[in-house]
Order: sequence, then C-alpha cells, then structure tokens
Amino acid sequence: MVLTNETVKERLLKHFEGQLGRFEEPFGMLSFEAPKELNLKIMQFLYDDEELRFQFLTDLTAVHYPHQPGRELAIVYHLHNLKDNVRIRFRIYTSIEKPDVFTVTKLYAAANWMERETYDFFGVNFIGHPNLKRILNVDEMDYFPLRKEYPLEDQTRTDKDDEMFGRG
Amino acid sequence: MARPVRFNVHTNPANTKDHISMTDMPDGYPGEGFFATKLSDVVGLARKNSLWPLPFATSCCGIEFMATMASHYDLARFGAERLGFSPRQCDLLMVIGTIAKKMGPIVKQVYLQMAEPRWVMAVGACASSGGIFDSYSVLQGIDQIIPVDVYVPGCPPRPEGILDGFMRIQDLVGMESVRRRNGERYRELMGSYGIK
Amino acid sequence: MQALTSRAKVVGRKPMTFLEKLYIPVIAKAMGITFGHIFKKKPTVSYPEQRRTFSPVFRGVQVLNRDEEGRERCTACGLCAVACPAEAITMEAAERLPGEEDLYKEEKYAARYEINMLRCIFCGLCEEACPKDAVYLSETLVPSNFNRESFVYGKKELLIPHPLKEPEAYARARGERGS
Amino acid sequence: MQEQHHIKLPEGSIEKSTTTLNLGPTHPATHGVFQNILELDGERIVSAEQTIGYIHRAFEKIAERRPLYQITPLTDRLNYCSSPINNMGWHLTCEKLLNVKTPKRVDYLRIIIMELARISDHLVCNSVVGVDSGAYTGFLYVMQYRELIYEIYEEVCGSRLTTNMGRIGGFERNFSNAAFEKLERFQAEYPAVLKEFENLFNRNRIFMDRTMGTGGIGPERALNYGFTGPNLRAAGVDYDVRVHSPYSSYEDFDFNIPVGKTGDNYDRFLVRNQEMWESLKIIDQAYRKVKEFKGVEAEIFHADAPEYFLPDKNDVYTKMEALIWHFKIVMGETEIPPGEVYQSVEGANGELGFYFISDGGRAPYRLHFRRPCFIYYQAYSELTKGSMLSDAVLTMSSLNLIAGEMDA
Amino acid sequence: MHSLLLSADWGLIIEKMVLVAIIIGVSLFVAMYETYAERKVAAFIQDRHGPNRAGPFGIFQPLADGLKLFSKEEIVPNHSNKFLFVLGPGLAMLTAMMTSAVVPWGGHIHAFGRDISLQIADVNIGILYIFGVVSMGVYGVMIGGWASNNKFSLLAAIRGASQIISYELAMGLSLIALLMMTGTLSMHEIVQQQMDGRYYVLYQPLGFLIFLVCAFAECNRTPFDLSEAESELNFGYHQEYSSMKLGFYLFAEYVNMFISSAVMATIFWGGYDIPFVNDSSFGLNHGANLLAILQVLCFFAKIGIFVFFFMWVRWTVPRFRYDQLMKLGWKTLIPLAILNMLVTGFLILLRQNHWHF
Repeated sequence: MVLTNETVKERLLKHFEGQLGRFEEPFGMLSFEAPKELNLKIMQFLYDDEELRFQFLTDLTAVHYPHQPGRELAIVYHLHNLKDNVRIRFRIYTSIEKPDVFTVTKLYAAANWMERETYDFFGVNFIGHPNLKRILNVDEMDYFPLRKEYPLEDQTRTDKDDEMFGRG
Repeated sequence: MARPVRFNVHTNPANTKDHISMTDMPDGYPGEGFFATKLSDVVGLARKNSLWPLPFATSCCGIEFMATMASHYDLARFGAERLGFSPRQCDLLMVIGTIAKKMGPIVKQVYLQMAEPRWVMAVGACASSGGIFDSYSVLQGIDQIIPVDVYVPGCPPRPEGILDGFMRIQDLVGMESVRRRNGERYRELMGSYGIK
Repeated sequence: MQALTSRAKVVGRKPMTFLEKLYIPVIAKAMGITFGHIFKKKPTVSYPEQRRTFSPVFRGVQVLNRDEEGRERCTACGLCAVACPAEAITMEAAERLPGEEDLYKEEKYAARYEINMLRCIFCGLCEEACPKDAVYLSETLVPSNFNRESFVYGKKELLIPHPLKEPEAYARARGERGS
Repeated sequence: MQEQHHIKLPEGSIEKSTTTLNLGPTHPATHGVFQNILELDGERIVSAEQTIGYIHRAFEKIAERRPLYQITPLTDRLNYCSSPINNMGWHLTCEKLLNVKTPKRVDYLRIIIMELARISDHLVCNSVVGVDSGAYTGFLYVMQYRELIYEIYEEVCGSRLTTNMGRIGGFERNFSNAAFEKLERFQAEYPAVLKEFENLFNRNRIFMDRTMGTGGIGPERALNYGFTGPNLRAAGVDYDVRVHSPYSSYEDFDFNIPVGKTGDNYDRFLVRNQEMWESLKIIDQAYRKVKEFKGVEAEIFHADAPEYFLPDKNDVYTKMEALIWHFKIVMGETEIPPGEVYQSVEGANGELGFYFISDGGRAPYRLHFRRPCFIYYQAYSELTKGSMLSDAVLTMSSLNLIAGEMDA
Repeated sequence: MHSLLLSADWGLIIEKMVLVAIIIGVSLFVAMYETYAERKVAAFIQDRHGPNRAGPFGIFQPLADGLKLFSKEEIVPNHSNKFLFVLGPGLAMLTAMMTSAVVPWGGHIHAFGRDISLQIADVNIGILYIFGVVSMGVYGVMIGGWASNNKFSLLAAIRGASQIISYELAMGLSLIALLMMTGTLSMHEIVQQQMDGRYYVLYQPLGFLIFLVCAFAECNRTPFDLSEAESELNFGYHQEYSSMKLGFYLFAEYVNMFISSAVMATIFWGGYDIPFVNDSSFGLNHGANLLAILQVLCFFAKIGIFVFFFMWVRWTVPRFRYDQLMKLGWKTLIPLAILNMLVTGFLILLRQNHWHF
C-alpha cells in the first residue's frame, strides 16, 4: 500500500482528535500545526506507528515572527519516511517569553545539535535536552542573533569608517 | 555583449620600494659596515627561498591553497612545500579563509607561538576584510588582531593570486634587515597589537 | 535494513587474499605506479613565467568601459552597487556639464567609482547588473599588496585605456586571444 | 629565583588515568576548523567531545537581507568542495517557489555540472583520506583532474571554486565549445586516473588495515543520527535524494546506488570511489542527451521566465521592456509569492536541504539550510569511541567534514 | 708518558682525524642534499617540479634552509625542562653521526707513503657498535618529546621509543642468520667476504627484507613514521622545536637514512665492491688509488639507490597504525627472523657435514 498525504492526515486526525490544525500541502508536502505540548507525542506516534514510520528527522529549525504575540517562535520539524518516501512538516508555536519546548533527542539522536543550534539562534529552551548550550556562537554571547530584532552587522565594530570599505 | 577588453592594465601592483617602512633599516647603527649589509642580504636571500608556511586554512580558500600546493601550481618551486602545522617551525602564517570571532584568539595565539622572524599573509577576502560576511560573527579582517604583511584579494584567490602574494612576501623577506625585529618601530607595531 | 530502492549495488569489499596479506605485491604495484610518474610530463605551470590563459568569461578585476570615442559609459545608476553581495562598490553621481560631452556618454556620470578589491568576491553580478554596457570583469587578477588602501580601486585603475588617446595601452588591454 | 616546574599538573590529575588531548581547532587533520577534545587512555579514545562554530558566518541571517540572486554566492561557501551543487540546489528551491519550469537541456547541463562537482568533492575527500593515512602522492594525482573540473567551471562561469554558477531558470550563458571540449577530455582521461588511484589504495593491506573496522556505524544508528549521502550509504541504506525525490530530471538517468555493509571508513572510501564511477556514467548519459539537441534547441540555456531571468544584454541596451525587467530583477522587485518550500538535493555530503519561507518580500523571510555535515558530525564521538587516535583522524577525514558547511 | 707520546703512530692519528673530518663533512653534505633530493624525488613522483628557484634547479635550497634555520629565533617553551630540551636534538645528531665510524667506505688508498684504510675504525665488533649507537638514537626522540611538555610530543615520544625498541629486536635477529654465515662482526671483513660478487643478499633474501623493513622503522620513515605523523601528531616529538634545534632533528633523520643505507649496502650488497668486476685484478691493473676511488663511488651509488628507495616508499605507501605496527614487528618480523635463523643454521650444519645441494 502506498502511503499518501491523505492517509497520514487521516491517521493523525484520528489519533489526535481535534488538536491539530492548519493542514496544508504546499508544494506537495503535508504540513500541519500542533500545540507545543504535543510535539513529543506526535513525533512518537509518527515514529512508532506501523504505517507511518517517520523515522528520519530531516530538519529542525525555528522561525521568529515578532508580530504574532504569544506565538512568536515557530519550531518546524521536517520528517521523512524513507520507506514510502513521504515527507511531512509540522510546526509548533511558542511564546518568546517562555520558549519552553520538549526535546526530541530521545527519539532522534540527530536532533541534539539541531536543537542546540536552534537554541543558539533563537533561544528556544528545549526541556530535557542533555546538553543545551551554544554551539556555533561563543558561549559568552548574550543574545540570540537570528531573532528579527537583532541586526546582522556587528554593532561594536569600530572599523566601519569606511576607509576600509572604499567609502571614505 | 562581449567584453570590451581582456585585461585591466591599470591594476595597482605592489610596490616594494614604497613599502620600505615594513622592512625598515634600523637607525641608530651608524657603524653598520659592509659585512653587516651583506649578511643581511644573504640571510634575506636564504629566508626568502625557504619560507615554510603554516597554512591556517579554515574554509574555501584552503581548497584553493590545496590547488596551489598541487601539481599544477606547485608552491614547492619556491622552496615552500614543507608545510608545518606547528607554529614553532614556520616562518609564514598564511591565514586562509574566514576568521570568525570565535577563532580570533586562536589565530593570535598561533601567531604568538611562532618564532621570529615571522610574516603574515591574509589570503582571500574574508581574512583580509571579512568579504561578504559582514555579520555579527565574523572578524572584519585579521589585521584587527595581528599585523598583516601581505593581503591577497579574491574570494577565493586563484592559485596564481596566492603565488603572487607569496612572491610579495618573498620580496619583503628578501629586503628585510636582520636587525629589523629588534628595532623600535617593530616594537611599536607589535605594541599596537598588544604583543610584547 | 531492507533496501529502499532497486538500485542498490553493494561495493566490492572482498576479504584480503593471501597475496594481499603479504603486503609486498600490492606495495610493489603501487610503487610501480609512482615510479612511472617520474617520467610523466609535468603539468606544472611555472606561474610567474608561464601563465595559463583564462577563459573568455573569467572573473577578474573589473574594468569600466568607454565607447568607441573614448567616452565613459557609466551613468552612475547604482545597479552594480545594489547587486553587489559584498557591498564593495561605491559611487558618486554627477551631472555632465556642457563641454564635457567628449568625456561622458550620458548626462549623468560617476564622479567617483570605487571598488574595494579586498571585499570583492568576483562573483560577476555587477557585470550582469549593468544596463549600460559599462562595467565588465576582465581576465586580470588583482595583484596582492601590502596595505589595505591600495585595494580601493578608483576610476583611475578601473577605466579602460582611451581607445583614441592611448591606442597602445588600449591594444595591450584588448590583447589577442591565442597570443 | 622561581622554581621551575616541568609539568604543572592540575588538581586531581594524578589519580586520573586518562589524558585529555585537544585535537584542533588548528590541527592538520581537521580540514577546516573544529575541535575535538579527546579523552585518551594511552592511544585509545575513551570519549570525544566536538566543538564547532569556529567559522560560523551567519549565512541564515545574511540571507534574510539579500535578494534571491545574491544568495547564490552564499551557497557557494557552504560546501565549497562542490559549490555548483549548492548553487543548483538553491536555484531549484527558488524555481519551486516561483513555479519556473526549466527546459530539459538546462536540466541535463545542470546534471553534468552537479556530477562533476560530486566527483571533485569525493575526490578531495578520498584523496585526503589517503593523505591522512600518510600517502600524499595519490592526492596529487587526482588533484590534477580536479583542476580540469575547475577549468570546465571556469569556461562555464568564469571562476573556479566559488562558482556562483547558474541563475534562477538556467545558466547565465550557454556552455562554450571549450567547455564541452574540456568535458570530453575529462571523460576520456579521468577513468584511467581513478583506476590508478584505486590501485594505489583499495587493496593495499596497510590502508585496508587502517580503515577496515574503524569508525563503523550500523544502519539504524546512522539513520537515527540523520546520516545521509555516502556516509549513510556506506552503512547499507540505499537512500539517495536523486532517486527518492528526483530533481532536475534525474529520473531520466540510469545509475546505481553504491552501498556498503558496515559503515566503516573503508566502506565510506569504497562507496565514494564507486559513486565517482556512477557519476561518470551519469555524465556520459547526460552529455549524450545534451548533444542530441540540435539547432535552436541547442541554444536553450534558460527557462522562459522573463520575471526572474535577466534579459539578454543586447535587449537591455535597446529595448525598453527588457530594461524595465532588468531593473526590477536586479533591484529585487520582482514578485515573489509568499509560501514555504523545502527542496533538497543530493549534495556531495548528503541531503542538502533548503527550507525557504517567503513572506512576499524581496529577501527570504527565513532561509534554513539543512547542512548534512552539521547533522552527522554529532555522531563522531560515538564513531570514535574505543578506537585509536589514528583511527579518529581517519574517521574525521572519511566523514568528509567541511567546516564551512558545518558552521554555516 | 713521553715514550707513549713518541711511540704513538702520529701518522695514523692524523690520518684518522682527517678521515673523521671528511666523513662527517660528507655525511652532513649528503644529508643536506638528501633533503633536496627528497623534495625533488617527491616532486617528480608527484608530477611536480619541486624547488627550482634557489639557484639553478634549486640546488641551493638546502643552504637556504640551513641559513634560515640558523637565523631563526630559538624558542624554549616555558614549562619545559631546558636542559633536556636542548639535549634532545644534540643527542639525535650525535648518535646519527657516530654510526659512520665503522662503515668501510672503500678499500685502501696509497698516499704519502702510507696505506690508508678508508674506514675510521675497523673494530671487530662493528655491527655490535652500530646497534649500540643506533639504540641510543631513541633517546633523542624520547628526551625531545618529553622535554617539550606537549601532549602530542609526549605521545610521539612514546610511540617512537616503543617502535624503535621493538624493531631493533627483529633487526638484530635478522642479522644473526647473516652473522652465522660470515662468522665475523667486522664490517670490513664482511665486505671482503663479498668481494667475489656473491653478495649476502643472495643467501639471505629474507634476512635482508626484514632488515630493510626494520631500517625503515629505525629511521622513522613512512610507513613507520608514527612518531612524527603530521596528520595525527603534527610532527610529533619535534613539534615544539624551532630554529636549528629543529634543523638537527630533521638532519638527524637524513643522516640516519644515509647511514642505514650504508650499512645495508655494506652487509648485504657487498659494500664498496664494484659489481661484475674483479676488484683485486682491477686494482693490480689500474692502480690501487683508482680502484679505491671507484669503490667509493660505487659504494655511494649503492647508498644512493637505497636512499632513493627510502624516498620512493615514503611517497607511495600509507602509514601503519600504532597497534598494527607492533603486531607486524612482534608477530611477523620477529618470528620470521627466528625462522630465518633456524633455517640458516640448519643449512650451515648440513653444509658443514658435507651435504651438497
């Protein structure tokens, strides 16, 4: 039997009645939204279910939406069922004041660094992560650079006087 | 539309003569006689033909450095194939590739560990100026932390470019007085980087 | 793990044969290969003396174009600066004054046009962005230098030689392919 | 006079029976920069801890400020050993979002370039495994052919390593004859060199002893760690994006997926070598298909998408409409539909994914790169546990860790 | 006292002094040009040109390197033991140079009315002397590595020490079989026995092979260069050394290579014997001095071939891993050497009992 987006959707809806929303299929990839408390349960279900078997975590990242109060940070998971070659994406939202999300490292070893990276960039606090600390940036950094309010350029830079950039 | 010309004939070639300040002859040695200058020359000649580089390769430019080492361009022709990754043994620190702020202190430490006389070559746009990475995490040119002798532009520079930079370093080395490293100006230069 | 596709092909990972276990035959073979290379023609380009010819689309240092009468083509529209991912291009526009028609092609021109060659990544986007046939990349490499200032190339360095006033330099810049 | 201590031991280190060794950030075996803090018992590794981020360059942040075409040079610098694959991957992502259909000829040309890039990447990786095991010469033999690949790139786009090749919808120009000539030369000469390279290493007992049984990982663990690409295939899983979600007309090609059995260094080496052969096969097929296009068709090098593909320069100089398009595209003012798209390509290291969220602005709202290196490098401590220091070095090089890709 | 001074053969002392000076000079010169040769050989094997800027074909390259090393700053790391730190390279160099004392470089020269032997000391325990001195070489590595106070160096020192000690065993055992045949430990004698062109390599191919492998290990050359494996240990024991101390280490390696080639040529390949020529009759026909010169040249040619072989292997094969190296040494080479010994002994016994085969 070929696994299709519809089957996945049906199975998910059946298992998590009324708790999932915004099912879409942009460019053929099933994506939906879930409450953040459920992320681990959904993942576990997707992983274990005989039919679904989304056992490969392709990607995990976050997006910052400063204009959505209470739902500023979205954490996006991309999962892949290698056997039937189906990909799905789901996202959970959390507020920026208390960005606590359950970790999925127990399920996917790959999530370890991805979550660290997400923490490093966005400050998402993954509860239960074995080693949640900065990965790419220096440990002393006191902000989360990929949030929209932080500038790209280094503000402490003194050399931007332009002689160096040919604008003097 | 085809290009109007093939070459730019007005490039700014490095002028070693104008750049004598890097290689300054020590003042205050009035009695410097024939022998001392000749010694300088000979030592300069030796050093210049035996520059052992320390390739501090971090990213893309490192791959072009590989190409420079390989058969087609063969840096060994200049007597420089003995790559050392131990700073003690090398004369030329080639900083090849992006230096992030996290990496900065390490570059400096490597520089400090090198034995005098040492030279620094910033290879590629990132090492020289930050290149396209004008971002919070990238050092905008390694000359903020260590003195640089030669900049090689390009992202990454072609092997020809790296060789060209290498020859500029050779020019510098060949002209340098043996006593430069004891001179006042050199101490000042080091002092400006907080190096004693 | 069951196969996901029908295209899998297991790489040959045979156990060592007795001869291979003896080290010497395979090493001897390898040494034969390396010895053979001693007599091979060397591909080395002795750089400063010999130079490789670059492809006609090579991305080297930029040039600013002039038209056939030697007038500058750039109108300082700023597209190249916008397109530059490294933000290496700076320009300042000026209005052409009467009497300068033989200097500048259009009414507006770049009074200052600077490219910071240390920032430049030679991606060629400026050449692509130019709507006025004014900025091109050339087959020349930027020479390395001792200080940062010398890498800011202004109009003096970038403009191609005047085809009428400096015909020799112009011919040199044009160069003949295959020469 | 102050007393001279030979070695100052930290507190409690006398009782400690292991040594801590800092491998990196500037160690010859870490190609690029990352740090491994190894806990050694003699030569045997008890545990390893990786630190990365030494060349973190904030690609994702920079990408939020750049119009789409300016992101191409950024992708070059992800996995710089095979930048064209990243370029094409990025263009494919944009094309998916912008709904641009590329003509077959463009697809095939792309495939030629991508497979060349794969060869050059595997070649660097495998020859560097050789270098790290102490045999430098094979590296220089194959490097000469990487040089030839670079010359092909140079004919196509004008630069060697960071190619910035291709545009949304196609290439910036048609391939020149010189490019095809060099490609033919490559096809003719490379197999012999690859064979020679295999002769130098594949059955050499010293090399086999060094690589067999070290740094191994089973398929389940590999999948759990998010391995993709040659490293996953060496563990025996035949997952390949080119086959699973074909892009750029990969479905038209016949090639095998080399898989290993144990996922150790030797398998990785063999899988990469075999993939080079497969790539050569694909290039052969693609080139044959490209040659079938005749006349006007042989001039097609981009999709018919005036909104996104820069008009011909001659038109820009002469036609008003073209000039307007030109300005709009360069200024980044063409319409970009909002939406989110995930597109992955089989990068030389594995599944290179682009997760692109557009809000309709000129730059991506968020662009995330799924960097295969970054994801599987976390398995390094598991791979090296209990092996020798020398194995750790080889494992590192046979994983093909590219710092630029890892740190983004 | 007086009589002792008078009775001393001053001619002999001067002769030996000159010889020592020449041989040290020559070995240094050869070592210097070995570095050049290595770079050139590597380059040619790798399709490159190699150094060619310093002088014609780059022949002044070693001079430039030497002068540069001399004019570099000496760094003694803060936490190192200064005395040992300096001792290390000195010891390495010293032992490397000392070995050349017992190598017979050629026959005799007639000059100043004297019959001058081209060997510094024809001691009757030449081979033992070599073993004694060579085994001291390991101290250079060990002391240097330990004194540097660097973990990489320390690891390298341990690797180097255990490797050299293990391979010395196999080396010694492989020679015993040969010594059973020669019946002497004197290098000079051994060469004399081979003068008729029947080189010992023909009788002891396995012994030679083991010796060759061990020589590679003793010289720290690839595939046994574990103690300086640059991709693992980053030059290992001499990592912390700069300037001429580093030069000494590098030099010692090349001198070692030169000397072990000389030893191999001497005991297995007939030393200074000119192949396919009956040396004694040639000497009678053309004069002893010409013969001696040709012999020296021939000897150097043999050494040159070995040195080239060393380099050739260096640029071809990968490196062993530490445990595999030990396994090869203890589980393969030593049993083989013992087997070789037994077989040789057996055959010698048979021959002594007039068995003909």
